[in-house]
Parts: sequence; C-alpha cells; structure tokens
Amino acid sequence: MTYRLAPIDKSPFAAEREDDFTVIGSVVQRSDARGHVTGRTEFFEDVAPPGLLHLKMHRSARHHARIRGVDLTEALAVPGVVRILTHADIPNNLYTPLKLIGVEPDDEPILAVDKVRYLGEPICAVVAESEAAALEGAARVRVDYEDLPAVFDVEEALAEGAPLVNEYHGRNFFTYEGHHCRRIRFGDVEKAFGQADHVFEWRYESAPIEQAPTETTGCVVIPQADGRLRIHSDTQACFFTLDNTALILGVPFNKLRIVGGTVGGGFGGKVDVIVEPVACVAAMMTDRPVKFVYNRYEEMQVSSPRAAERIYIKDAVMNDGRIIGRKVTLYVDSGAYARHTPYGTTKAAAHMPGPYSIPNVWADCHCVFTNRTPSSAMRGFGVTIGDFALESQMDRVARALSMDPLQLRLLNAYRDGDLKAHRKVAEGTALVEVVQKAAEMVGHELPEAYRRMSSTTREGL
Amino acid sequence: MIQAVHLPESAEAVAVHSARGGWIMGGGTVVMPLVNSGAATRSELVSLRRAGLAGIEVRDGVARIGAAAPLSSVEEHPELAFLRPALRTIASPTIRNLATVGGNLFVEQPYGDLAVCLLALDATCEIAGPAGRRDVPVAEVLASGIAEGEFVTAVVTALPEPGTWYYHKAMRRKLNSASIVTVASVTRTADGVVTSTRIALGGVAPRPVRAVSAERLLRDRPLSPEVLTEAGEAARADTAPFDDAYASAWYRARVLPVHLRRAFAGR
Amino acid sequence: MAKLRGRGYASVNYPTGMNLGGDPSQALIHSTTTGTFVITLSSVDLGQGIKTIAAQCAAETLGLPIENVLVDTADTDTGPHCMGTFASRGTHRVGNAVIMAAAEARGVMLEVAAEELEVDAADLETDGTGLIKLKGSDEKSIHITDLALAAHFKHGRTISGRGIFLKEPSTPVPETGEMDPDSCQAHACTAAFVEVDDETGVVEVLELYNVYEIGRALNPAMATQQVEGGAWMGLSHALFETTEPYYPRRDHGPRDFAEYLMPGPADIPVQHSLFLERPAGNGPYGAKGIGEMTANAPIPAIANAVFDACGVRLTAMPFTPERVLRGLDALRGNA
Amino acid sequence: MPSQIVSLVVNGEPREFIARPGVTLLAVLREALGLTAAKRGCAQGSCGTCTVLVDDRPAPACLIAVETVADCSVRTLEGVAVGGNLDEVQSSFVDNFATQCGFCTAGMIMVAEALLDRDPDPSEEDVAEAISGNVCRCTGYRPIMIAILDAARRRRGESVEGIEGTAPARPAEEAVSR
Repeated sequence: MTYRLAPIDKSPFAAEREDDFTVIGSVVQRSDARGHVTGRTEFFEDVAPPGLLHLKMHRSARHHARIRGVDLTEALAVPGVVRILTHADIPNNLYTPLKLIGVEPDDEPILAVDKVRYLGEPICAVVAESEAAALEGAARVRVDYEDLPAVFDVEEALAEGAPLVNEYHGRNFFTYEGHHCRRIRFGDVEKAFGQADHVFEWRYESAPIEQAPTETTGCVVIPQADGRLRIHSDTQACFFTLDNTALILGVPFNKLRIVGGTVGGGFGGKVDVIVEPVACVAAMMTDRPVKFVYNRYEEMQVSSPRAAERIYIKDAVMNDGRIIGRKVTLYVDSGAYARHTPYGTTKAAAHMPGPYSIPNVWADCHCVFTNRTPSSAMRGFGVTIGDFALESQMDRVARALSMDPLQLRLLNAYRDGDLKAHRKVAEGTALVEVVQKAAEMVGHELPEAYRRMSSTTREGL
Repeated sequence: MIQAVHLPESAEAVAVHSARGGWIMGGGTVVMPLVNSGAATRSELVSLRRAGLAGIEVRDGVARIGAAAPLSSVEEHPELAFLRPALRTIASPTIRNLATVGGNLFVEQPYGDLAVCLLALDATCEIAGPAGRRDVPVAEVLASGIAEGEFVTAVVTALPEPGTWYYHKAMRRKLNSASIVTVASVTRTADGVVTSTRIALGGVAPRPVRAVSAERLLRDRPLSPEVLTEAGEAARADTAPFDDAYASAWYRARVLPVHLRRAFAGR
Repeated sequence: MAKLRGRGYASVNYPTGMNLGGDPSQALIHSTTTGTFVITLSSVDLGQGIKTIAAQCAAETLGLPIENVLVDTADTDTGPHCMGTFASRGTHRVGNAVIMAAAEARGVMLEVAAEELEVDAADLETDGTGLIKLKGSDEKSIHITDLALAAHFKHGRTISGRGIFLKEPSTPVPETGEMDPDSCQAHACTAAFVEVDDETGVVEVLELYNVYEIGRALNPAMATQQVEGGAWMGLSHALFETTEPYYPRRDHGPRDFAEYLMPGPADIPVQHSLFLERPAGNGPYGAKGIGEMTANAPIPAIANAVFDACGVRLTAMPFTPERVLRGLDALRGNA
Repeated sequence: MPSQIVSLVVNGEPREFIARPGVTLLAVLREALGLTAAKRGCAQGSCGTCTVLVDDRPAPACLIAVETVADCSVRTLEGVAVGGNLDEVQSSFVDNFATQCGFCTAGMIMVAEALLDRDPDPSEEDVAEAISGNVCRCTGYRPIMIAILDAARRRRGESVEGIEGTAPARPAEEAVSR
C-alpha cells in the first residue's frame, strides 16, 4: 500500500502523551473507499422508487417586493404537472431552524406569503411526473410584484431610514438578549488606547462564498406503508433535519424517518433545512415519492453561502510589540433571514481577539439583515473571515513597528492559564509551538529567547 | 420540453429540419444545459452527429474543417498542429470531445476562442439553409450571425505560413477557464518590421473582434515591446469590454495591452 | 514586467464543537453472536471519514482488531441521536460517545470472559488480535468469537454498551460576553510563498507550509487528507471564490463550476504539512476537531505574502487580479 | 415524437431501453439501466461527476442526448472492476487515499482510464489536463493526481511499495528566491 502522510513531530508536549495504542494513530484504510472506487456507494439520489414525482421551485425574480398575486393557471395546464404547493399548503409555514436550541423569532416562510425578501426566494413548488414537466410548470408560474427598495450593504442596512428587510425582527439586526449585537467587554480598551504608543485601525471585508459540494442539496421522500415518511437526504445533521421538518409539518416526530449519512461534500451547506419540509408536504399530499434536489444554479445562488463580513479592528500597541487593547466591530451579512447566523456571530465574538492574550478587549458583533440570499454555516463558520482580518492586522502591526511578524505573534500568543476575553481560562494551548515549528520549516531564524518560549509557561516574556 | 431529437444523415436533411424550426445541436455543450434546466426555447433538436459534417481535410495549404468536427479532432490533427496550443486553452479535454468547431462560432463571449482564431485566420464559413448554400467570411458570421434556418457546414481557412501564427489567452486558471483576453494573429514580418497583420481579440467584446487600430499601428513597425504596448493601447478602441463572473470590463481593458504584447513577445 | 515573490505568515486557533455546547451525540454498540461489534450512530459522513474514525475508536477501546468492528450510521429509526456533522465536532463528540459505549461493552466482555476462564475480570487483558487473556499468561485465553457465542447461547449476556457525549450548554452573559465557547482549541500556522505578476495582478501561490496542532491524529492518512484539502480550500477562498464578484452589488453571480472559480489541478501549490499533537484532556484519545481550521490560516498568509511581494495590502476577499492590480496602480501613482 | 427504443452497448453488453426525446445519457444510465456510479453534479457539463467513456472517449453524460449516441459503446465505472477485482486505477485510488466524499470519484476514474489507455506513461501535466474538467471539492487534487500517476506505474508493472511523505520541508530561500 502506498499513501502520503504529513509527518507527526512528537517532540513538543512529549511529556503529556501516551502512545500505547494498537489502532489509534495508525493508518487504517477508509471503510468507504472501495464503495467509492467501484461506484457502489449509495448517495441519496441513487434511490429510485417507482412512481417518483419531481419537485421544482418557482423563485422570486426580485430582491425585495410585495407579491400582489400569483397565477398558477398556465403552470397547472402543463402536461404532467400534478400539483402546485403554495404557502397555504405548509402546515407551519413560518420557522427558524435554530428554534431547536431556543433561538427566536420564527422569521422565514417555507414558501413566500405576501412578500419576497431576496432574489431566488421560493414562492411555489411545482410537483410533476417528470423533471422536465416540473421545470416547465415552474417557468409558467406568473407572479405580480410590487417592487420595494432593497438594501445590500451591512452598514447601510443599519443606517437610519434603511428599508426594513424582515418584519419579524422589526429592525435590520438580530437582537441578543435585548442588545443590538453580541458583545465582548473585557478590561478597558479606551484606557488602553490612551496608554498605547501606537493605535492602528484598519478595515477588512469579504464577499459571500459558496460551499460548492459536488453533490447538490436534495432529498427523496417516500411514503411508507405504515403512513410514515422515509426521507433519503444528504443533510449533514439527520435529527436536526428530522426535528425541524416535523415542527414545520406539524406531525409527531416519529412520523418521519431520515436515512442518510453518505454525503457528497457538505462544508456547512447542508445544515439548513430547506428541501425536506416542502418535499414531505408534496409526498403527503400526493401519497407518492417526491424528489426535490437543487440544480447547480440553485446551489450556487440560492442555497445559503458563507456570509459576507466587514470587520474593523483597532489596536493599542506598545513599542515593544505588546498589544494592550483590541477593539473589534464586526458586521455579518445574514441576508434576509437569520438561519444559523445568530449562532455564527456569537461564535465570531467568542473567537475575538484571536489566539492572543490581550488585556483589554471590546467587540461588537452584529448579525445584520439585508436583501441578500440568506447566509448560513460554512467550514470555519464565524471564524474564517475573522482570521483573515486578525492575521492581516498582525502583519500590518508588525510592519508598522518594523518587527518580525512571527516574533510579534509569539510575544502576544495566548498560553495555558491565560484568561481569555470571554473569561475562560486557556488550557491545551499550542500557538507558540506551531509558530516555532513553521519558522523552523521555512528557515525563518528566531532568536534563542523566542525558540525557548512555550505554551505551558509565561517565562521569558 | 423537447418533443423530438432528429439525427439527419446529410446536410440536406439537416436543412429540412432546421427550416422547420429545429434547433441545431453540435456537441450539445451549449444546448443540453439549457434543455436540462428547462430553459430551452425550442422543442425539436437537430443533431449534426450523423450528418457527415465532421471531416477535416487539409490540401494545398488549405484546411476544410467540418462544422461538426469535435474540438478534440482539430487538436489531434497533425496538419493543424499550429492550433493545438489554442485548443488546449478551451474548456477541458472531456468537453473538447463533444464541443464542435461550428458550435464554437456561436457560443457567447468570453467563450469561443477557436472563433477568435478563425477570425484571425480570415476563415470562410460554408453555410447551408433553406435558400441553398453560400460562403461567408467568418467575420461576418461572428458580427451578424446567420439567418433563421441556416447552419454552418464547414469552415475553410488557409494555413498560416510558418512563423506567422500567434496566440495567447489570459485566464483566471491555468486550464479550463474562460477568456479574460484572447489574442490570435497572423502577422508577417520582413527585415524586422511588420508587413501585414490580422489580429483578433476575444474576451473584450460581446463578439470576437478584429483589433484594426492595433493592426494599423503595427504596420511597417517592429514587434518590439514598446510598439506592441502602444498597439495594445490603441486596440482598446476596437473593444467593448464587459463585466462578468471572471473579470470586470475595467480589468479586461486594463490588461489588454499587456496580453497583446505577450502574444507576440512572450512574457 | 516582473514576477515579484513574497512570503507571508498567519497563525490561528479553532474551537472544537458547537460554540456554546449543548450538542450531544450518542453511540450504541453491541456484539453479534460471532464477535463482530456493530456501532450504531446517526452521524453523517461527508467524506471526512467518521465511519472509519468511529471504528478505530471502538477497536482501540475494545482491544480488538478493526476488522471486528462495523459501523451502521444515519438511519434515525435505528441510530441514536447525533447533533450533526459540523462545527468540527464529529470526531470529538462521536469519538467520545463511541469510546464510552465501547468501554461499557468491554466491561461486559471481560466479565463474561472471566466466567468462561474462571478468573477475575480485573486480571484480564486484550491483545489486539481478538484474544482476551489472563495477564501474563499465554494459556488462559479465549477468542472473541468463542466468547461472543458463549455470552449469547450459554450465559445469556448481551455484550453491549451505550455512550453519549454532551458538553453542557453555556449561556453568554449579554453585557460582557462571558461564556464557555469551546471544548478545546486546535492550532495552525501557515507560511505562504507567492509570486505576483506586476502587470496583471495575478497571484500564484508557489508553496504552502502548514503546521497543525490537532490533539492527536487518530488516523494520520485521513488527517493528512483533511489538512491538505482544507489548505487548498483556503487558497481557493483567498484567490478565487465568491458568489458575488461585484459585492455588495448582486450581479454576475456564478451559476456553475465554470463561473465559480476554484483552483484546478494545474493551479495547486506544493504543500508541506506537519502535525503537532497536544492531546486534549476531553478529546477521544486526545483528538481535537480539525475539519474547519485547515482553510483559515492560508488566507491571511497569502494576503501577507502578497504585501511582502509587491506592497499591496489586500483588505477585501477574494484577492482577484483586479484588486492586486488596482493596488499596484495606486502604488505607482497612476490609479 | 413519442418515446422510442434506443440501444447502446454498455460495458460490453447490448442494452435496450425506452427514451423520452432529449433525455440525457446520464438519466438513461442512472434511471433506465440502474447504473448509478455516474453522478449528477451540475447537468451543465461543468463538474465532471457524470463522466463516462463514449466510444472510448471521456465525456460528460449529462450533455449527451441519448438518441445521438444510439448503438455507441458506453463504458461506466461499473464496467471497470472485473469479477469484483479492482483494476489498477481503482486500487491506486484506494491505496493513495484519493477519495474523500466519493462524489467525484467515478468521473475521475473514468478520465484516468481513458488517459492511461491512450498514454501509459503520462506526465503530471498530462494528468492535470486530463482531469481539468472534473471538480473535486475535498482533496485539493494532489492525491488524485498521485493516484493516477501511481496507477500508470502499476499498469506498467512497476513497484508500488513504500510510503511517500508529503513534500519534505526545505529551506525557503532554496525554494523561493526573493
């Protein structure tokens, strides 16, 4: 057998480890590899029940508009179209996925009611005997819109007089226990700015990013003999999907069964609960199997991406490189609905001020609503863009002080026993060691004092 | 919804279906995505696959390439080796196994790099249709299209003399990526100066265009980096760049002189 | 024209598990009559390899060969609850639940073996080949196949176990942000080497050096897959990806994989990866969650390398040729 | 025009089926013939997950109206392993950890089969070009390229023993001069 391994350097933390294992730490072949290379691994869309119906969505052609009317006449006349679902067919049409962990309010319709808040928002679901008929039907739905002003910029959305995106929140931001953002308050940053030798403030920004799994989001729902529904899905979270779907359908949880677990890439994009509820309603109403799977366009432009973020970082820095204060203002573009972004924004707040011990930290992390495709989870949720900003900031600070960028990091790195800004005592830290090791790999010379630093002690600082 | 797929076995039979509103399909790389997404505007497809239009003949320095020839067959043809580097910048090998020469004339920019080459080569299109056959310069087909019911049966081009062919395509990725700027040219020099030149550009206008301003400027001048940059700046007058997912109009215009120079002078 | 080369660094940490906890996962395990242990889960494998990792954790805990372990997952009728595959939680949560279930099953296994061998269970050990034996003795032993048959048909015992891992939910203090937002933190440092074309703004990443501290590499080959694929995604985010190329304008959003740009097989840098391990006290055999962290450090490292190369500070992702070229133009005073 | 009977030679076996006008080869393979190894990733030819060999050339099955390839020979991943024995490409993908989620694997392997049939000793650049129409979101491509190059070695009967590390660390100044 040939395979490539990144080497493991066991010398740091050697005293903390035991290695008396027979299976752990050794290379075991992936149990799914043979199925993958023979094409026998079964993904959800490989299920082909007889009598399968296909569901395609008619979506909003506007960024923000009132719906004056929906005309299904032509769509219903398409040969093969069996049924068209509207919001009136969804038992509990309004939901938010994190209600399972207590997040409120319900803010998103499964199918649009009187308004659309982003381009591509689902309005009605066409169920047909063939994919082609469902597409044709969806294309023939006529919606009469009255355009409303739209807002696409996070700071413009928070400004006075901005169009209101989501009435269920009442403001263009998610409210955290009465506060307009998720906050971190640790020490006194303003005092630090007063004491600092240098104050640096810069701005960072990102655009939305697609998870882009090669398998698109989808499900096949098959009504069972006992009246239950079996849902073949590529969800990343079977019970999360099951529980949310049952709440939307207003059925007992045990009416549903999810079969999944083999997924063609997720990267966070398959944590939303979007396809299953409406496919289940269609299956219940027709008593036939129904498939609802995103096409590539929907996956790219309608499924929730990684949020765009805008981040301002203001640092109080001493001549010797110690960062004594960091103020972070973060805007996360949630799009038109909350989905998982209130959670991601809290995670972002907890991540501040990065892997450094800074005695004074202030962070305001805003979950902002705009007329954009709702954003949601993606690999590195709440952290990836923050790391771009934080680590660009570190480089700029180092250059401004004419300091070695790795030495600046080692000087400020958090270590065991440090109290983080969110007031948890750090343990198991290893930032110092990864920096030292990277320096070694690329031949970046560090002074002896920096090579001797350790995550387990503050000696030498 | 598609109601019929016709597989006519001659150009004449294609013409019959085309005249009835059938949608001509070469390799399917443009038509089938629309069929699959329900965006096809016609209900009958006319495949060229069996119409005998896929042959490539090279005789006396002239190549006649059937419209239904897949790009891979042009790429592999020993006497069309000068086009090989250009073809390898178009999509991926799997797509080139399907996509056809004729189809490439009609794809939207920033795709259609072979069409840019054919424009630089001053190729001629053989066209068939309800009104019979006609030969039309490729420039005209690219600029104005063809009439309803017509279709291209072949393109005919003289092979460029050795040392006169230039091609360069700027892309976001090294392989399988659309054009930011494509430059193709047949340029002759004597005593270090340009005696004649045809330059075609892709990626910088809704259709492939001739860089006539650059051509004018290059005549009787050397292919030096300075002159080429000047020509590239002049070429902006011949373009109408656009924004798309790959690059902005600003960027395309900004780097056009760089890539025009690189097409002739290398890096 | 010139190709300008530069180097940039970034160092990061990443939390394991759902940010505020409250995200349990369960595992059930039972032995068949012939000594195959079936782990039942509802956890999802997205390609990260949880099925293989769960089997490794169970085999290690049971002291049996990996061939004796099967994983049956992601049927909500048969599998116990799992919160899901996200938040770098799968290996940590599910691994811990599997270890707990396997430890309980191991206890029963040793009890039955003790009865069969007429010794004290505390004096038994497993050797990893399928034998349960008296410590220090090569004669007093029983193979798991015989033991499982005996347990079922003779002793009326089920060799099974239940496992769950839950980090209790934490509630942030709204005024201060005081909270417990992780189970452990993994760490990474990237050094990126880039080349910038000063006429086109095109950035090429030549080499990525990545050091990852991941608690423990439960399966070093799969850990290598994660970090290399993740670093590729970071590079892709840095240079190419967005659904809205003219953000905050919404036009020209990519519709397919042709328009949605990612580095292809000809665009990848040489990657040098190295693992460090500082086992987490609460991790399965010390493992931390690494799936998400891997993409993060390359992005700022590339931004910093571009600055090092050409003096352009990139403050907006992605770092398109246009952004770099506009920066170069500004530096040259002809913006 | 109503649905019609179309025949193909699939993995060496003549197969007949009823096809609606304009139905893709991919839909026929998956739905009519039950051959689900080829995946639907985009239905636009942009992802490569449905790549099969048509008359020995790799092509995305989603772009082929099945009538247009009537009576052609089609090879899918199901036809690669003979009698349950993995071929060199398949075993090389397994051994080199070149699969993660597995959704791109069928297309990648079919491209590799066509490449190695044509060129038993491809360069790294040849491999990169061959798979340039196939998207992988998990691996970063390097493991797949290594697996294909390794498969070529296996087909040529060369040794496959030994463990390859990732690229070794070396002084940066040597790697990148500034």
